Amino acid sequence: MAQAKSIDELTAAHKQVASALQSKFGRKFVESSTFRGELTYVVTPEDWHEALQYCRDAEELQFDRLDCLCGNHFPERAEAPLEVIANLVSIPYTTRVRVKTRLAEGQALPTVTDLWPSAGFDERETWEMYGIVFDGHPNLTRLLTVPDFEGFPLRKDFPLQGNVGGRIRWDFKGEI
Amino acid sequence: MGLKDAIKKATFFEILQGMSVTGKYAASKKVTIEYPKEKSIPFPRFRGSQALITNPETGELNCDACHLCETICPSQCITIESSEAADGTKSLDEFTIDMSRCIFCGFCEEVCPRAAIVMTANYELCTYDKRDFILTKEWLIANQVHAHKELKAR
Amino acid sequence: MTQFIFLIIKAAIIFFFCVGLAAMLIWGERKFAGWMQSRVGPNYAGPAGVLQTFGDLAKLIRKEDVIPDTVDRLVFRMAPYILWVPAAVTMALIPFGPMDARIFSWSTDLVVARFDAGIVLFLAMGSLAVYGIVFAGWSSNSKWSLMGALRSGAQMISYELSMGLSLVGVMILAGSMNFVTIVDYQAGAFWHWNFIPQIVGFMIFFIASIAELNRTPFDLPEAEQELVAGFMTEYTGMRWGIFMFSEYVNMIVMSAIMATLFFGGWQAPFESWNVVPGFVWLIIKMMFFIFMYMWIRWTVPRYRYNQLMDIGWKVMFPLALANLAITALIVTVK
Amino acid sequence: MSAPVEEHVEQPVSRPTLEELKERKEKSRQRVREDAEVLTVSMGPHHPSTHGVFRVDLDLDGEVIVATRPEIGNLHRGMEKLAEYRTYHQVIPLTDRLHYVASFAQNEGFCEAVEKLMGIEAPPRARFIRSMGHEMCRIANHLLWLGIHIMDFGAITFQQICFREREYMMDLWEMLCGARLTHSFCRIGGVAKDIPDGFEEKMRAAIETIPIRLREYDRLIRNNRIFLKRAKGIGIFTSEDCAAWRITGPALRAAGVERDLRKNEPFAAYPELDFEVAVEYDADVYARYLVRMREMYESCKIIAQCLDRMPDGPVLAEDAFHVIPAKKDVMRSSAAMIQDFVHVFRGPQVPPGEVYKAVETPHGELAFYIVSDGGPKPQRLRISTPCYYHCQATPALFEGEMLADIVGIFGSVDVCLGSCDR
Repeated sequence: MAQAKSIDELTAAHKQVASALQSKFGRKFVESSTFRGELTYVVTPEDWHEALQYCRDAEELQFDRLDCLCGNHFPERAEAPLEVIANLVSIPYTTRVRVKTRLAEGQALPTVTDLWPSAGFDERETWEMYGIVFDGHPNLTRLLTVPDFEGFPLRKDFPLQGNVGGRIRWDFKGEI
Repeated sequence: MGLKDAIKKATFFEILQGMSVTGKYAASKKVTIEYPKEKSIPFPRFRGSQALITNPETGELNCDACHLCETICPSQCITIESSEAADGTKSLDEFTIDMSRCIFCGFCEEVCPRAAIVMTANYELCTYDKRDFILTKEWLIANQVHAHKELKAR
Repeated sequence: MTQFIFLIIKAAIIFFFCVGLAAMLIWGERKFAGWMQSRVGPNYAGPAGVLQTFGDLAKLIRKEDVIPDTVDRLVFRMAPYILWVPAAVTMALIPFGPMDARIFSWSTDLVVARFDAGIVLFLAMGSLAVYGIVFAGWSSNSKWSLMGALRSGAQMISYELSMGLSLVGVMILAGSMNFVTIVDYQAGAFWHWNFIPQIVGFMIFFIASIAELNRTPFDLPEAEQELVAGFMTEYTGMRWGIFMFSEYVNMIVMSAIMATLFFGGWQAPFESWNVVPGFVWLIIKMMFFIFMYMWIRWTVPRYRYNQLMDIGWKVMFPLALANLAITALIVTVK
Repeated sequence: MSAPVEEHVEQPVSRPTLEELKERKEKSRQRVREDAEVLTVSMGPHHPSTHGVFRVDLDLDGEVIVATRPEIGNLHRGMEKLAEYRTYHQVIPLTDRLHYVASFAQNEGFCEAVEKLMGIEAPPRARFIRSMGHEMCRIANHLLWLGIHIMDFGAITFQQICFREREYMMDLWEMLCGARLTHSFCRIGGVAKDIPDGFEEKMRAAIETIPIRLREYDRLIRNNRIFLKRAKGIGIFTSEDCAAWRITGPALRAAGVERDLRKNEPFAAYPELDFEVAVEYDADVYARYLVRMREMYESCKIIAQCLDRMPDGPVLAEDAFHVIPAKKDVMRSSAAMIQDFVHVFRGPQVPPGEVYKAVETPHGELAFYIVSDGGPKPQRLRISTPCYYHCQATPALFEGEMLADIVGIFGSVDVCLGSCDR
């Protein structure tokens, strides 16, 4: 099991990231963990935009690219079943960090499209798949499914098979 | 731009160079094969349609109806019906593969502990009727003539 | 009266020659393209696939002729014919043998129309052909088709000009606009042909003719990759077939004009080779240019719209003018 | 004229600064007139140059693009939802269907991510086979890309002859794993099969032929004045834009950023291989073309190294808890057979946790975000594909360019809609 220990270890660059983030946000982090050499921080929805902006702009972090923004659904967590996860990449330092926030049903989250334009599709997809509303998003509409799809397909209570949502109305005449 | 470049430009040098390449290909040997007349021979690992293998000596199916292939199949195209004799030995009643669902990943062959189901070299699977895509046990047993040589030896 | 009968016969021969050759060229181009792409090309219909065009023809005629609801029906139906009739008319100007040739006991000119303003008629007919494309694009009532038509119009205007100017050099040398006179001027061996003094004019004419024919690298009105076949997007069945066909008729005409004006027409490269009939030499020269058109088409990419305009106005037009001025100067000094 | 192998003369590399590039970009984009009469056309989903079923609404002023609205999802198959109902092993064929031109690269990305989650490592021979397969995918993908890209500019023959060379790789894949496109060759903890007999000779013949053919392509297109005119100075996308829109892969390297996950976050056998990262500095379509051409030469070298340095040994890790044993072991030993049954009916034992693993696929950085709750199936699998973001960047890429150029620009970032829509 010696091998398993070493793969959880942080690299030097990531240690620096961890200390920088801890010193700035230390108390505001709801939770922080490392697993397989990856840093994960959980922030409150109120701190979401601020934390990501700091990650992008801070001189010693420079997470200049949003690699992936996605949602997740934990039905067993009653008070905050939804989660939004942002994976950031720093091209100059080649480091990665993961920032999460937990949301209650129906709780809105500020958009980060003003920081990274690439968050546009990601947030649209997160909205369509989980029903998480992003405040200030320029065009929060269905992206991958048909425009009149009903339900949020990636939630755990949405069945894999069957005819619940996504029926196709042939008389549909939306704006094209 | 030097004189050399100017001459090259005026004489369409690089376009003529390109035309020499296409012209060379026009004169060289063609690489295509005319499919219905001649057929490509698949390599020995080719994953074509499945076959059920029988024991050449006894003529019995290798299959034990263990349902491994049915379980691993990512597109759930295999259906197995088995029955149990009085002494507990299982036998295969019906073995169906829905070819319109099969994605030829080869997992069924890979997990099979008896080499009972194999992927063959048979790649000509077009039909005019959707119902022909449901491959029955008999079809699959007959299909073992297409099985790769090295598998037949095993 | 005999002359009239001869005229009818000659016209019929020229017409069917054009149609037949175009049919062969469709097969030829596909075969040649196949070879260049390391494949065999059409080879099922007939020996080596020569009957491929006729197979296509049978298929196209049997196909349903779809006319979309919103098109301008009259113009939509007219457009394919407008495209290829002018081209066929131009073919009448091409001399394919000596004048006053003796056939048994009669004597006739081996040209359909011995027309004094031949080059002008050719240019006029060339400009008419673009109406076919513009009509097709406009009447289709589709944005992509319309863009193809617009491009075609703009392209025609900018290339017709340098094309006409490049021919003026030939006119000055021969002192005539009659195709027959121009061919006679080039009599003798191949060093008397016009392409030697008029090499610049020939290059300009060749490039402009590619643009006139809408072939790669100037096939902007069609541009499969951008406009999805442009002006003929909405056409189906035989109407589409006529567009395809007229492209090849146009190609035959252009190559015939080029052979006549710059390469001595029906004359053999050496005088002693004149035992071979004139039309054979003409066909050989035409086939060479058609072959070049095909070869270029299957080798090079396509220009962009504004680059095409740049080349037309900033390179070809001044060059054609300069060529004209120099030719005029030399002829005057002589 | 028999195979004149001539080294093309390397032009002196100019390295424009970011400011210069921005200025060039500003200059190359045409400004839209105030009183522009806008014509809206719908390009796609069945437009031949959208490389799949991408749809984009274009507002045109004449031939200049005023605004674009990309629409994706015509090929959406709900892969992330499907993955939540499958064991980790069964997800592998799904990843084939992402970018079906380079399936093995996706297989490998997923398996690397799962291995990272499980904390296991593939044996060295398997890692070399993975690197080799990855480069085979890169060659196949870039050849396809090259043909289609030049065809976008109008030269049709090129596509056919690129397909001819791609056939080498297709044949080799068929020999190696039995499929030509959807390989499903990678396994958690290794690869499915060892290299067959006769493979190495064929492979060496292929990687000797392909560079010769690439030089022939150079003669055919590289200096062609029309191609240069069409490709140089259009679609300029600086490194800043690339970061903002998450443009990765060759398009990022063409903007002068030396970021290649094969070097930066090595996976498979890349730490043990010597290769150069192809970087260009002009950030235009031509620079992307050059990057991909150079990558193909590099790939041939990497494959040769892999064949030379490949160690002996097993191709699947021997790990009873995580790895489905190889077929021949199952036939031979009862322990392996039990392991086989357990894995098929129950699935592997995975620790709870979450990992994010990115690999450098031929078209960009592909990342898998896997959340595990300790069960045999992923709780959440997010596939962060490069094409998804490349499609998203179309407004920034297209605006101010001309209609004829956007097919070339869209092709130059290499988009596959299977990967985009998932």
